[in-house]
Amino acid sequence: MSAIGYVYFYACALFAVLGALGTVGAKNPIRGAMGLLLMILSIAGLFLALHAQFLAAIQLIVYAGAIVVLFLFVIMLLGPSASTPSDHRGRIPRLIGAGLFGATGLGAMALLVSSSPKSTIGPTGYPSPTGDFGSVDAFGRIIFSQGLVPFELSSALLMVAIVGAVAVARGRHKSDPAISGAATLEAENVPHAGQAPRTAGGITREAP
Amino acid sequence: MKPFLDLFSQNDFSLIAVVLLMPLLGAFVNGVFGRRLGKQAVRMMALSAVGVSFAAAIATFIALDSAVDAAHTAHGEAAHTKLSWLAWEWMRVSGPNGSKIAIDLKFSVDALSGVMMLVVTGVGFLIHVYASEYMREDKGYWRFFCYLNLFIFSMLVLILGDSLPVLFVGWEGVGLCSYLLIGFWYGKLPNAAAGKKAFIANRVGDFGLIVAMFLLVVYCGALDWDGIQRHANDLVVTSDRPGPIHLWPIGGGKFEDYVIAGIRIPLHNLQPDKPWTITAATAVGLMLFLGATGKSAQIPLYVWLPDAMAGPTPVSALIHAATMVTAGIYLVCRLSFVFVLSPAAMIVVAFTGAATALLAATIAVVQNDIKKVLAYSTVSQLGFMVLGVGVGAFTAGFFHVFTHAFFKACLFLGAGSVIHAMHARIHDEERSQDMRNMGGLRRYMPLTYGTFLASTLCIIGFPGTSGFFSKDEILARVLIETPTGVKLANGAAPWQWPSWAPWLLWGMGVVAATLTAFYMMRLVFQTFWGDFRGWTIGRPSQLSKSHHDDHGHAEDEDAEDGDHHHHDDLSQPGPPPHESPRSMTIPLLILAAAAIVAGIFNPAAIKLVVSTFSFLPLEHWLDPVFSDAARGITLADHHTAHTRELVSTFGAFTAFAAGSGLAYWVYVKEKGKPAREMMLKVPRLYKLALEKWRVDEAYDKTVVSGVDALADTAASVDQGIIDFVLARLTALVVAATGTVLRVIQNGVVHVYAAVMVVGVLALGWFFVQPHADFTVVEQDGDYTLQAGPGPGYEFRWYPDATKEPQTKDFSETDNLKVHIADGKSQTVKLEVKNAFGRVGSKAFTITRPAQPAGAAQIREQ
Amino acid sequence: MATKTSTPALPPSPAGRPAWTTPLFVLLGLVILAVVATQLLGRASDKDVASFSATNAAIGSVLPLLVSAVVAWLVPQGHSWRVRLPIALIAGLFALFVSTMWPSAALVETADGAPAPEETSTLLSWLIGFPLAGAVAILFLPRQAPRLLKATTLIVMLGTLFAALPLLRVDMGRTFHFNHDVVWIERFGIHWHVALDGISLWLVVLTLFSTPIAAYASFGSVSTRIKDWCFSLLLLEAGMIGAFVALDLFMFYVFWELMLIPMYVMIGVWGGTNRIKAALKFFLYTMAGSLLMLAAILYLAYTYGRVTGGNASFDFFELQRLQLPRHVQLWLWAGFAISFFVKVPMWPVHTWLPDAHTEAPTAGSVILAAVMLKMGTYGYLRFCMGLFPEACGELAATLGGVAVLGGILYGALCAWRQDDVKRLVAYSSVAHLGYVMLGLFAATQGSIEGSILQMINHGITTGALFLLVGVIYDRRHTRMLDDFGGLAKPMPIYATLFVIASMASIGVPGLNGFVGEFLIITGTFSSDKLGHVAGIQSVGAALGVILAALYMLTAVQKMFFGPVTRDENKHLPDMAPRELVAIAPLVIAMFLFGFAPGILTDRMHGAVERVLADYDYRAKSGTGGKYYDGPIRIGPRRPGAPAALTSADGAAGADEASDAQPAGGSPGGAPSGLRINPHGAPAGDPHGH
Amino acid sequence: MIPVEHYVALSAILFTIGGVGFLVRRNVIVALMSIEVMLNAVNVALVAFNRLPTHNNAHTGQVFAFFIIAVAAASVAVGLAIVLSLFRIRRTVRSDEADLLKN
Repeated sequence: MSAIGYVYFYACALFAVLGALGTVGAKNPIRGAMGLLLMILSIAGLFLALHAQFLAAIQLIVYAGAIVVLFLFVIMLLGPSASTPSDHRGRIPRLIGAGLFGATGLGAMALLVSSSPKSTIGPTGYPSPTGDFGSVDAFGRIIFSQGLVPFELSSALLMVAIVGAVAVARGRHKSDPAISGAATLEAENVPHAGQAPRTAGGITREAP
Repeated sequence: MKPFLDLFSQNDFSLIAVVLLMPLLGAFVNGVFGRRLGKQAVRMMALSAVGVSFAAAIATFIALDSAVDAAHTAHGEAAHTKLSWLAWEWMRVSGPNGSKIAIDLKFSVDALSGVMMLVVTGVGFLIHVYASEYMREDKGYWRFFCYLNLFIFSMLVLILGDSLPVLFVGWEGVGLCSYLLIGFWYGKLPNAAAGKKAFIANRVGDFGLIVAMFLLVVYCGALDWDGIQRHANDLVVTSDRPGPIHLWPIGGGKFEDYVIAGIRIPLHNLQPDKPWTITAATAVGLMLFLGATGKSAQIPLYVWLPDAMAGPTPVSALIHAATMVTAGIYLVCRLSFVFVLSPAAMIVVAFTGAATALLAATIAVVQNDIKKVLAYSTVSQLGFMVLGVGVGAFTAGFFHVFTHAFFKACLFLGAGSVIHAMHARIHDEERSQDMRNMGGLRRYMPLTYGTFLASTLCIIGFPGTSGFFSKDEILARVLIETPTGVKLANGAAPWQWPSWAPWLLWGMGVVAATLTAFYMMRLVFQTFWGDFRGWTIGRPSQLSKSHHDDHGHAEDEDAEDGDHHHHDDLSQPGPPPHESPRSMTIPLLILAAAAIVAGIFNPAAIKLVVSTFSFLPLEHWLDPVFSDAARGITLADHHTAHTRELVSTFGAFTAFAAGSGLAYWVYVKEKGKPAREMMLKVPRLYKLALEKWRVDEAYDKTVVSGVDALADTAASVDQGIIDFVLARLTALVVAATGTVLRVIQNGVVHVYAAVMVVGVLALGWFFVQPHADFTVVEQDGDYTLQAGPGPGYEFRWYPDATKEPQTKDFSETDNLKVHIADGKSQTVKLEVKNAFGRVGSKAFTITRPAQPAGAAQIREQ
Repeated sequence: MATKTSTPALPPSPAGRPAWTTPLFVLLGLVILAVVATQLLGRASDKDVASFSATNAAIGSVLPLLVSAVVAWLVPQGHSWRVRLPIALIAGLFALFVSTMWPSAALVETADGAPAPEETSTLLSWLIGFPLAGAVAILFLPRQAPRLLKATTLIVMLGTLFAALPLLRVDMGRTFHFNHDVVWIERFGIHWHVALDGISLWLVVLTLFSTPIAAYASFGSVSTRIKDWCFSLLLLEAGMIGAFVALDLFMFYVFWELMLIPMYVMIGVWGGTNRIKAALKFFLYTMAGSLLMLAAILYLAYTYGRVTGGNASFDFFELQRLQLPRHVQLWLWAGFAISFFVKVPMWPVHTWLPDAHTEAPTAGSVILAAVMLKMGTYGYLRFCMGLFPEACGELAATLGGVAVLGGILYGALCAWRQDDVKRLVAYSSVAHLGYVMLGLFAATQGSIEGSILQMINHGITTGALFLLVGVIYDRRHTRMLDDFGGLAKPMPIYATLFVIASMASIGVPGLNGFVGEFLIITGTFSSDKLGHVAGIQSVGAALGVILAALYMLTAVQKMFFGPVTRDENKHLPDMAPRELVAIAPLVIAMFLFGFAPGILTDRMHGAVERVLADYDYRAKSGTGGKYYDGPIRIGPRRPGAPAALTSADGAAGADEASDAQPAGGSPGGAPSGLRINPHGAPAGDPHGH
Repeated sequence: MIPVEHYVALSAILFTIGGVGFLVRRNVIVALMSIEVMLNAVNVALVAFNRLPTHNNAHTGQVFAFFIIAVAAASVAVGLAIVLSLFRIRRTVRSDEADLLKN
């Protein structure tokens, strides 16, 4: 049991890391999306091991079923433009930031492992959870009792996100969205042009 | 009369209010409604206001007289008596040591102010009568009488005020009226400028008055006359606080070397071995006198008075000759008990007076403008008065104020009458007042001539006239009286006059008197004797009527500027100059008569002839007022005094005789030839005198341009440095910083993310590190140390840092109580471990001072 | 600008109007009768006090009506009822004001006998609320109805003024009155705490008095965006009143900033040609200062919470109890003082003032000069001297030098060099407020009273001057001295009023400017807070009176006297009815407070005594300043502080439960027995250990 | 049983990979995916901690993770909409070209 558990964990972990690396490293975004899918599946597996069956299901449905598909959909929509050639602009600060970030992450991990109380790590493991821990029943009880307000709020959030996404993606004008959208933004960059009628009111006072 | 006066008690004598408020009412009515009232009503209002005021003043004076008599019988000797009326408390100022001094709007009449009150209302009334005719054609008639009434009101406030601040109200009020009246024809810029000059010169004097007031507040703790008199001796206190006044180092401070950035600035060199001090009495005296020089036109502030003649002539007579300008002398007399405390201040007063008398006389000798001559003669006579009060002869000085009011008013009004006549043909102001265009007027204007001559005789000291008695009295007193002050509190005597000072003063006075006789007679001879030089006199029938009629002062308000410069064609014959109407001549007659006979109030010179003579009403009347001042004046012994009086009287008489004789010789016998020869001989000296010794120009070059330069500097510093540094430079710095920072804002999201990482890193480091801190609360030696909270913190306390911790392990206990005995100190240490297992520590040394109530001192190690 | 009313020359018929002479002599007779009557009455009063006070009361009630009637009759014919009625009303109000406020023993006696007038504790909150509500109401009115907007604004302002009348009926004494204390934000110890003492009383009255005048005058010249203008005015009034009565530092800060915004808008929208720059300068200067103050306030409140172990508190009286060591106190003092100095403005942070004044519309200048500058001096008096007396004492001598040299003398010299009348008046403000600050630094009874008086008087005088400059600006659209000259000819009434205002500004005794300056100068000389430089500083301040005459008279001469040099100026219309009505109360006040400053000072004696007792208690050792030395701790309450809601005495006992408890006391029940016996609470040292 | 530290270590590694990816890649789509990786890493840690016996079978961590998934879905929806919008304006999905704020 224990050995299988370890093997299962490490396999999932390995796939998750590989998937993550693929997501981040792939030149082609399609491959990146595939990497993401791999990682998500692996994590869903880990959730199962952690007695989070409902969450694993949600992970599959929402992430694999919706988000990755949405990514793919957009990548397809953009076609060849979706993959960008690399250039050197801003590369150095980016690399420095990335290096710092990586160092921090790894450092934090090292610190955590070194300072965590040794007593909690042991071969004995945790007792199995009682009852229907992690099941839809248990989860639903919590969501609809204690977590009702955040849950309803999250639905509102999703609603807003949908509306926002539609509004943003639709562009400003129905006719020729691409050009007019750009034109509007350019126009806004011209100082004061938009305010002309308002300041005129203030100036009129000077007229004798 | 008696039952009427019985209505008023001595301490609530509200008849004074009538005296005061009538002119104010007149001013108000004329000022607000005058434009619509018409000249008749304005005239009636103005005259009745001053007239009623005069009548009330007489009633007040009678009441005062009876009160003085009553006091005399009560005390057996003449006592200082006054009638007072309190309006309300005006304000309360801070005195020394946190005391409060109430300043009341209180008015009082005593012997001194009673006489002044009569003079002001009486002469004022006559001049109102005169002016009502003189100004008949002026469009600003109502405005003129509004100002004139307001002036009478202010002057009465000045005289009747029972304290220095109330006097100051009147003081400024007359200054304001003077400003308005000098600039009465404001359409002309020189008039407005002269008004401004007068106001500002007076303002310089006011500065002195304000300084004197706050000195008196602190040293005497009072500002009303009685209070100052009571505490006058505090002004010469030298020992305790507030002590004498430190001129250097300022206020008695101490200079110590100042070290800045290692550079030592040796300020101690500025520290004198012995601080330079003057007594408060000297300071107060000098400051009060600065005020007096402003109002009474003494050196150095006399320059405004000649310019002030730009105003209408009645104004010159009333304000700039008879009343307002004597305010300074009145002030010195009023506070005589302060002045006598300081011989040093007195010598400044005396020499200023003598120098002014002499300087103004030298200028008057060469002037050609009739009003200018009179103006400088006023300055010179004021100098005599100041000289009189400066040597401690307050009665004599004041007597000259009294007589001068009559004859100088009469002279100015006479001059006005002459100008009025000249205006028939010559409309140019400057030329109509030029004596060279006059001559022989005694034939055409006999009344004017007679009164003018009478007053001239007074001013030059013709024996028997009022001017003779008053001026002679001053000169004699210069030799007899010397201010010696009172002993200082530490027993030392104050600084004393040098022995030559009286003789020098006397000499200056006599020379000035000689010059006075000369220039006044020159004025009379040139104006009234000889032949008329203004224009050819022809038959009246040859003349168009219009020429004659519009001699009204063309300065009427609505006339366009320059409109009134008729091109006077003087080659054409014109009618002879005419005598002025009755309402102008009657005041002249009254004033001239008064001028002649006013001498009987104090004919001290008769004593020389009749040694038993003792009819000196004014001296006796004023005696109680000046009795307190007498202690600071030393009189020569009887014999010496008699001799010196004789010498002085002889000198004065010689001065009169020599001056007028010379004038007769030069201007009548030789028809002015010697004068012209002199003019050619010393042209530069003549020119210098004609240009008034160029004092105005010297002031312009020094004081005025100095302040000017200062103001220019201030204005450019304000714009160029302060505004630049604070506004523009900071804006520049902000803009520059913005330019630099904008480089970072390149709009690339990744760069922002990278920067965010750095921030997160710093925050992360902060949270990973433990932060040990605690606050200390003390209660009678029990110190409670409360540790500050943090994520996952555990604590370990060391009540004494050098010893073992309180508990071996870290625990949740976040506070510690320790007790420290008096005068002991202890170091407390705290160790903190956080969730990451890192440990930080902090130590404090708590010291409890020995005294029981003292607070604990905490020093961070 | 139709001025058919005043100047047109009624050619005075040579014979005059005999009908008029009768009233004149009736007047003459009346005065004599009055004098005799008071004499007889005065006699009677010695015997029978009761009858005298009854007479007094009768006179008090009839007098205003009488005065109104007489003044209405006196206003020269040719003015329409639009001038007569308001001026008569104003005169009646003043008469009422004087008869109630006159510092008379008889009146005090009746006040003592009768039950003390009821104090509505919420009155001050209402006074803030009225204009605020008015401002909100303005938002709902149609933009197209300017008359309605103007009328609403004026009605709200005058309503607030009348609502404030009960403030005057209370004998102020040493304590605070109309105390209203409600918990606002409990978590941070922020209260809505307003109260009034003899110092803030007059500043509130000044605000209430000058804002309607400014508003009324502005309605003649502001023609664009009336709605926004009215809104700004009302908001500004609310902010100013709030800042003067707030005793919670948070609240004070809120109002302090609140009044900044409308003024910024007023300058920026309705100002002159460089308005944007001036508005920005004004805003940045003030903001920079007030942020420092905010930091200091937050530190104080936080420290209070830390020291007491309870909640933070922003209450002035609570924070006053903090005893701070030198290094802390100096920093906090600097935070407050810089903010106030910018507002005053003191040298060298004064340069925003000329720009702001020059560019601001007339009403903006009036309010800025009359009230907003006083915010700085008031703040220094209340908060700096109240919270950090030792620091104030230590720096008083130095700052006094700055006030004299940088304010009084430098300001006057700069004023002399200005070509723009508004700039000139602005610099004269710098000089006048130099006097105020000097009086505060000197910190004697007389000098502080003089300072408060000078604040009021400067508000009246400079307000009037700005109004008058606005009058000529509306006609000529220039303010340059060189563009005028000889204006006395076409505009005699205007010239007269301007000269009166100038004389008041110069400090001619008899007008209001003198009294304050005199009190300040004498107080400065007798002060022991300024060390050995007190003498030279008071001499310097006295020198200022010369310079004041110099710059004001130069301006007057250039504007009004001499020939009319420009054709545009030849036929300028004289004062319009609106302008006359706006300026009349100010001119009346100039004379009134010149001769009877007791009306004002009578109510402030007690409050100034209290402030001085608090101040002297800690700073009495003179220039060195005897600082408390040790960790920050809390002292006992000062006497005269109204019982605040904060139960700080309990909190000082470090009870941990104060988090759970609503900081002591109940928010609803504002203590009713707040009125502390005005004669109690002696000035003694309460710490006497 | 696997110690929770292992999960945390995995979470940290995934999080770091995601973070580095976000910083290095300029393709906005990939950056979004990196964010998803980071969110998933957090989820792993939360769910793992939820298994600790100290939590007494409470579902706090799991519920938290559930909400994170919801939020992630929302952010992806909006983010991809922005990507489309950006593409319309600039014809690119490169984040360093999206510097409209700069001007």
